[in-house]
Amino acid sequence: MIQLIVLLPLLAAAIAGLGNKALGKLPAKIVTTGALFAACVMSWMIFIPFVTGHAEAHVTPLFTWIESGSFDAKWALRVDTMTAVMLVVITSVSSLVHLYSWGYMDEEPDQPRFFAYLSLFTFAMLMLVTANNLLQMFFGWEGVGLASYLLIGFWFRKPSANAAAIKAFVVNRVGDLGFMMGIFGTYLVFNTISIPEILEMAPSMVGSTIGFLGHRFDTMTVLCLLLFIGAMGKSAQLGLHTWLPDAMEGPTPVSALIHAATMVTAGVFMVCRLSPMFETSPTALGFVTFIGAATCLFAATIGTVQTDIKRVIAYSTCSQLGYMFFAAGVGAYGAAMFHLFTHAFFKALLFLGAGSVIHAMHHEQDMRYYGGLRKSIPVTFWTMTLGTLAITGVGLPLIGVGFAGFYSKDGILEAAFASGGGGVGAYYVGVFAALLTSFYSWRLVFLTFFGKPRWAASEHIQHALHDAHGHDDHATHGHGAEHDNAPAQEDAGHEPHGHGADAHALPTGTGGYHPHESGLVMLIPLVVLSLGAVFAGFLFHDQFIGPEGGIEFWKGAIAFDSHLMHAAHEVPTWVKFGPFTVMAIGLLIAWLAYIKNTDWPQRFVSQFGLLYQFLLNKWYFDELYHFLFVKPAFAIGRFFWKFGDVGFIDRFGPNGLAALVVQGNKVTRRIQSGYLYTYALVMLIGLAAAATWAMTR
Amino acid sequence: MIHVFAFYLFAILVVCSGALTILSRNPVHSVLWLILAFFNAAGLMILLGAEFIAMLLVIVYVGAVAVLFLFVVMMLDIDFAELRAGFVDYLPFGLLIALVLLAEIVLGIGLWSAGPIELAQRAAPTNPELSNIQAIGGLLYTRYIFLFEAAGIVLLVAMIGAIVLTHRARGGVKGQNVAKQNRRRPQDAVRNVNQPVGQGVEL
Amino acid sequence: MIDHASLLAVLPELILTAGGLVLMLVAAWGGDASSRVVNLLSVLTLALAGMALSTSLANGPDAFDGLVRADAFSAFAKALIYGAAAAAILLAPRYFSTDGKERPEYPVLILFSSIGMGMMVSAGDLLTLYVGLEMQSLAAYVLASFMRQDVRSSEAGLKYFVLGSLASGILLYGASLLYGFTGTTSFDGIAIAMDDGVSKGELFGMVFLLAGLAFKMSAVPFHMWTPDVYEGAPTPVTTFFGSAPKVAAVALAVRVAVEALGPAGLDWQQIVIFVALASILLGAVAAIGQTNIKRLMAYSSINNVGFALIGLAAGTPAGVAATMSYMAIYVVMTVGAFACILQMRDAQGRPVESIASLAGLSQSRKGLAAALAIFMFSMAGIPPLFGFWAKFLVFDAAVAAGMTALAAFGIAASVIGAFYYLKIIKTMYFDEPAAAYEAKGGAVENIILTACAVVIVLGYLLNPLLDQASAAAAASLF
Amino acid sequence: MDGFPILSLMMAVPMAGAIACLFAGASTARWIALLATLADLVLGIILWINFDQAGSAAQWQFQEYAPIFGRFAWALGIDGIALMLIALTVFLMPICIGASWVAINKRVGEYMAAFLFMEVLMIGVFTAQDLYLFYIMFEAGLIPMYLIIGIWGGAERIYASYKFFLYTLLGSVLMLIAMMWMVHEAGTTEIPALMAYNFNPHVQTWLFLAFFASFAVKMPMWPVHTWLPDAHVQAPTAGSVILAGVLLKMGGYGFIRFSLPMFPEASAQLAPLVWGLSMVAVVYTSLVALVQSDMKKLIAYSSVAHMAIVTVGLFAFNQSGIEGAMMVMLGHGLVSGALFLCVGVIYDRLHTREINRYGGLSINMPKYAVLFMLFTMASVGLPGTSNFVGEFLSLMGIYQASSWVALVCTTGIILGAAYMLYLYRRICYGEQVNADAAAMPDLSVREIALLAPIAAAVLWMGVYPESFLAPMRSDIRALEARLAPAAPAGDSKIKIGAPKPAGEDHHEESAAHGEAHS
Amino acid sequence: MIGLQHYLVVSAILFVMGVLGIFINRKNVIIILMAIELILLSVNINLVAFSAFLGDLVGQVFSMFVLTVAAGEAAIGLAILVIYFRGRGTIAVDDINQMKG
Repeated sequence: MIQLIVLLPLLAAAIAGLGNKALGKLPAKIVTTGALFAACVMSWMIFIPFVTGHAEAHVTPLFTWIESGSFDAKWALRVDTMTAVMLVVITSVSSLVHLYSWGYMDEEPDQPRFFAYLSLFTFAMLMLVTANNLLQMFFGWEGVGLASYLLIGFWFRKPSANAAAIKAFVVNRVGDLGFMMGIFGTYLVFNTISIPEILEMAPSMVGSTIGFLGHRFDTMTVLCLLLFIGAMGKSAQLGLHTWLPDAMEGPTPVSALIHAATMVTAGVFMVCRLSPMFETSPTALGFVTFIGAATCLFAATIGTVQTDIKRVIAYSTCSQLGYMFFAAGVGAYGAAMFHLFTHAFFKALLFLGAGSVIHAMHHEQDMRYYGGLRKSIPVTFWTMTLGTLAITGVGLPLIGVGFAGFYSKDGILEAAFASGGGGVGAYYVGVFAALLTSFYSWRLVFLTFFGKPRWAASEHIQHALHDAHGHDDHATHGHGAEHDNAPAQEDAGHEPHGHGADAHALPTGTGGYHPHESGLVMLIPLVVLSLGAVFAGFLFHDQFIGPEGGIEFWKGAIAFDSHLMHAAHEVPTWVKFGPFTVMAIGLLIAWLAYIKNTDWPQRFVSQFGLLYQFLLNKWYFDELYHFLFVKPAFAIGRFFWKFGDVGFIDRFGPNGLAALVVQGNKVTRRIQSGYLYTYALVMLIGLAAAATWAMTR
Repeated sequence: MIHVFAFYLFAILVVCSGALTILSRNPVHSVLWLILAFFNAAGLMILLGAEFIAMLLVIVYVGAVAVLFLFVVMMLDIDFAELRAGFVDYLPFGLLIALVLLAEIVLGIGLWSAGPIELAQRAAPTNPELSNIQAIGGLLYTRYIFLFEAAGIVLLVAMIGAIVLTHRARGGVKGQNVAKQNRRRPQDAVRNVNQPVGQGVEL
Repeated sequence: MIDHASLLAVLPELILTAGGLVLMLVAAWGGDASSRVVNLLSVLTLALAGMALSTSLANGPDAFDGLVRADAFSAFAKALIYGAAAAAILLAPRYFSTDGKERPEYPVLILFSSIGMGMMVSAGDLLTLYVGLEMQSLAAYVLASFMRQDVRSSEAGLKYFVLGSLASGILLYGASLLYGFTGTTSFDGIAIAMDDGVSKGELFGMVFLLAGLAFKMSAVPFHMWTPDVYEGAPTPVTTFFGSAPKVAAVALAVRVAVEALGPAGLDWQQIVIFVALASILLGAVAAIGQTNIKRLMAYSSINNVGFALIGLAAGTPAGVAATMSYMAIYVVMTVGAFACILQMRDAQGRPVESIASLAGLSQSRKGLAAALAIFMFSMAGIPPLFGFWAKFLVFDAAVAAGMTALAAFGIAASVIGAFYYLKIIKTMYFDEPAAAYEAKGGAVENIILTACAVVIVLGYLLNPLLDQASAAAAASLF
Repeated sequence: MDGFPILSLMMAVPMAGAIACLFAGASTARWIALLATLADLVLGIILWINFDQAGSAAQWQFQEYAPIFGRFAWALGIDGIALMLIALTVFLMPICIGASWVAINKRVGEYMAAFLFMEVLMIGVFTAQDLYLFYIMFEAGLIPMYLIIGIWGGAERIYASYKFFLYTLLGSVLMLIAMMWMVHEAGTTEIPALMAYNFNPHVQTWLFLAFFASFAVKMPMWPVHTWLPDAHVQAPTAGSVILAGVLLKMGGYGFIRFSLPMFPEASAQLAPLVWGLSMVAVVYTSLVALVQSDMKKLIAYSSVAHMAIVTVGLFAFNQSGIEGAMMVMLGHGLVSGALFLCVGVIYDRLHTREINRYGGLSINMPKYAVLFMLFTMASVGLPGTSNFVGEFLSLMGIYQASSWVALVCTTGIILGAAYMLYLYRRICYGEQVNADAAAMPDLSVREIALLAPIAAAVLWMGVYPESFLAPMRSDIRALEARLAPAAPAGDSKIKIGAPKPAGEDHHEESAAHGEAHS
Repeated sequence: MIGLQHYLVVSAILFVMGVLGIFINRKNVIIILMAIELILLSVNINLVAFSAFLGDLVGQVFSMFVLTVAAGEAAIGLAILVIYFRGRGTIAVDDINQMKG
């Protein structure tokens, strides 16, 4: 069954991709979506026994991949609780996204390609999560990277989409560098890359040291950190996060599937998968905690000021991934996985909801041109509200009933607090980030669905009105024109009124445009996902993070720390109330700023201009990287080429030698003057030289 | 004593005339200086007891080669006035090298001594019984017969070469026809005429 | 004193002499009309002489009291010389007939020159060396200025003559010193005298002698005449100069160095190394800017002599064998290349010599271009062509003799040489066609050219034979 | 197959074809060439099938010996390493002929003859068991390639052809001197015997350097790589394919066949030099590739970077490194060949290699875009494609020797992604800014027939590399054994220490913490 | 007493003078030919002197061959000179440079 789950999407992708035009849109859609739903059903069939505790982990070997000396990597499909969890997440979200895309991409001429990519991605992701060795995981890892690249660049006519695609791939490769080095190191240390064997042997390496880059370090720390760099890249953690917001250039379903629910969580998955390994290195765990917490906070701060609806959600994703990482860092792998699980549902929901909004608004993505949409697109509004409730973690702390995010996020925070040490710090950071989360999430909802319509000024809407059939053009041309600049300047481009304020500087009005609710194929996934957002936490929290249920459920697939989970349940009440409180505060502020006193943002901007700009420009990471890496790379490349290859190696090498020979030729030609006496003189010189030589003998 | 005097006389003269040979601007003078040099060299050889070679030198060089030179110099209608320009630019350098070479040769040959090995190597030791010319003749027609013949070929080659290069069938030059000449009879060519005095001849 | 054995030993020379004399008479009476006949007969004479080599070889080496040596070495060299001479004769008619200047003296002179070269390579005495050398040279001077109406030809002859005489003067001076200091003119005697130490005078003699020989081989720094003479001389004569006398001079130098100057091996080795490297380098560098193909071939010959001398520099039997093999292969390549050059004619059939005129030859004369390209690649020493093997042998000998640095330097310099050979190929193959070419070549030229090309392409199959012959030749010297 | 001279036959077939082509008309020559190369492909497949891969099998198979050359012999024979490279050669050759089917329309007979002759020599290089025979084959390749670049090349073809010829010639002549020395020292010209001969370690250094001069140029390694971009840019498409696909591999083959087994001590001693040059090459040439505006030049520079991975793999002195290097060679042979074909496809249509003259080709040439994407990704080293296997193994191998080298060389995967994707973006993505580029038709059947087999091979090699690793395994194991005594110690030595109390403490503490709150 | 060295020195001076004569002069080829004769003369003096002091006749025989050949050489040389003059109308050394490089 697992083979079918993994290979069906590949098959579908191949059929849709290679068939492409010949096959036609509808068959391609049917094949891919059908395959995915089939896989989804089978995934649940695998998952449920794990929930009920009736299934055992097992490995299905396929065939040899790479064998070299003692190095042995086989294609194999591993199914255990971790995998099962991921399987349902991936196939469920993916199949829903496939379905959703029927509607969202309806006007797209190149649909078979899109669906092929989606299915290809799903295949790669499934390979990743079913990997029994690090190399196969890396295969999936890179495979999803490829799919991500292809999907971000799906609208390949848009320069910004291409730039974002390349950026995503290259930044991911930076992480992959670490991952690969990690695999090399792991193989060197353990002489195997089979995950179970590594995990088994890892504790025996505690305390050993290894030479790395000329210094000696703790073996396990080196390995874990190297691997974690890979995770950072894939999961867009601080430093390697810059690709994720740009990845929003891809079609929205892609953002939902890849850049929210599945691929970006691969890093978390990897850390959890290798948790026994990470457990052996406190330093590495500390680092994971720190990065997670830092990302969590950092991304949340940026999310508060973004105006592009997808970017807000993107930063939100980034931030939520931070949560998962610090959960892993403090040892609460179950909580990390749980958050991963719930987050997949509500974040996919939010993205798809956003997509629905964008769809309705003719590809306008700037929230400043939204407003008052709740009446036009009610289903979207309600499902997104549910999603927002889930992400902000609304729930009742004492009774322990709430939306999905409530269970998972609170679980993380409590576990962090319970773990003590750095975890306590992480707890405070997490709580503050939760405040921000609440604020920006509600800000999104308020800006989009409440207030008065402001879309009259939107170019997209203008286009739609003036150009009746121009819808599919918008997908490519209209947007492309605006996004011509490098991502860094993009937001500036979105500020037609110059002073960089928030939404309320814009004139209100519909401009005569009336948004419509999306079709059923788009709404069904929203509804299904909102069910997940509402119930996933409630249903599964005991299995994922329950001290006893967890042991039962995980069966050693992760280093489940029952004690910690116990401790997490026993934290002081104020700790438990913390997240709830800040959620409420965030909601309040958002309500005040965007519903009650709409001039607050304006005032905030003028009050804290610098801070605002700092956040708006995403802490200037892009500029920094551009300055540090991109520009120098081109400059150095040009330098090497012009001054190294051409100016030095060629000039003094082959060309220099050739010039020398030509010079020599000029000399010999001058000596060969044609005059007898010159020739005689040369002979005489030769004779005299020989005689002199003879004298000295 | 007379030997020493004669040596220095010949030596100085041969060197000086040699120098003048190459320094003279007029090639005719050069040839004459060359002839003087040959004569003095022949003198040196007589001092050494090589009479045959000395005579040969005079006969072959003075008699044949030098005269040939003179002949060519005269034959080529050269404007000597035009040739009166100086020496090559790098004369000092050339002179220097030549002097260095000379010094080295002199130093090198100064070390000569007739050792037992050299004498043992001799292929044709001088026989006091025979005169120089006899001894050379004896050698030349026995041991060196092959080379002697070869030298003949060399001269033949020189001859062929000179002819091949310079011979040209001139237009307007009457060639000899031996057969025709032999066939010629007096009656065809000669006519007896009793010519009266005071009248012009009528042919 | 004259025994039959001695006469048999010089049988090839006798045949050539007799042939030369008879043919001279034929030429004298037959006039220019007899050219073709004389040509054929002289080739026949050369062939006869070549066959006589085996007879001469059978009689033991020494003849005429050691003045002449008829050993395997001389036989090897003579075979090459006669072959090259025959080729030079065969290639000539079409060239000379173009301007109606075909003359029977040409083959006769080549025959006499061949006698001289034969004497050179079988010399066992300084006298034989000198007479043979002069016989060859005098004929060569005449041949160089054979096109007497052509100013360039006579200038070539004049330059060749003046410098050649200077060189033989130097050589003679050296010979006289050697004679004086060793008391003998025989090679063996000189070697015996040198056995217990080389005196300054002997060293001087050796230096002067080698300088004179270097001139004949056109090795740097006594090479200055080569380009001018090669360019000025009629092309068949250049073919001859590029092949036979070169073999003779190299073979003579090898014999003198090994037989007479053997005990001074360490001394002349240094000279030879220097001369070899200088020749390789100068030949290569100076050739690059040339526009006249004959001039280029002149530099190429300087370059090649440098390589051949590397074998001599090694000073071992293997080295000598390599040098001789090198010369053998070199002769084939040179004759082939000149056969191609002789076919360089414009549409009216007039000979052309500029490299630029070869442009696009590969399109108008496929076969000719391919053959010339084969010779050029071969001369550059690019495998799989046989020219590579020539270089291989000499460098292998040098390496075997422990002169790795010499070999490395020499072979690196050969890359510079490759440059100008490539230039010709580039002109023929890469450039667009220039002026029209004569549509077809002469039959004889084509045959020679094809034969050479086949040897160069399939030469490796001759390896066992060549190895054996050259090894025997070398063994007879040591 | 006992006694049947299949290797000679594999060389005779294209040789006969070459001679026939010289005298044939254009279209006949094309067919002769195609048939000859296909026949060789069939022979290659037969060879592979009959090759005994078992670990117990003799190392050298299909041996032939004929002492017809006097000092050296016509000695042929292959091991698994050679087999793979021969397979690569015979696989690429029909594709090259196909790629020239239309593009070459002047002097077709000579062109095909040059290619077939090239094939003879390439097979000869990989099968030669005699040192001198190897050298002759190795060097002879210069001639047809010189002509191919010079006659059928681009505008700057003459400079490029000279540079190619003289550069590589200079590199290899020094090797010849070293070979002579070795033969005199060891008294044999047989490669298998020389591979087992132990040269004096002091001399080995010199010998190694002499061989290095040749192979480094051929590879090419930085800083002697500059002939490659020029040669590639100017060569006709098929010339680039064969140059990148097979000729560069001769350098790697040389290292693996000569440098490593014959001079193990010197190899170990000078490995840091190789590493250093390779590290520079990876970073340097990748950055240079990034700023190229000429497609072929870009791919050429990327070849330099990839070949640097080969050298580090080879000089990792362990099995995975060497196997990886071999796999990179095979993979790169396919992928760079395919990329050059891809360039050729659009060059044939628009006659420019300027990247900027293209753009948005995905719109009008979707099939092309798909295949080009595949090869781009393979070049980038995406898992599942041929190059990944090799790169991964090489880098893993070198990591065991030096983590620094591994780190620096692994940056190649980042830079490689950057320049290849940047290239792809400029050619296939974006708007169709050039009308003429936009009007180009998609791949013809012939072009698909050329690219599809490579695509299949690339994927096969990526997913099931075992087919390619298995034949080489025992040979490389033997090589590793030969190298083992000299192999440099890695810098990653693990020291097993007593478990750190601190680590334990942390656990206890957190547990205790938990307890305290429960 | 006059020893061998005296003769050798004279010969050496003549030799060097002959060599000098070849390249010192830029106007007249005939003088160059004469310089060559000087060189041969010096060689003859050398040979004869050695012959005398070694008491060996080979030197004189050698000298005789040198004389013979020198005569032939002179003939050829002058013949070439004559045809050159015919072609160019000059025998100035300075003008003999049609071919160079």
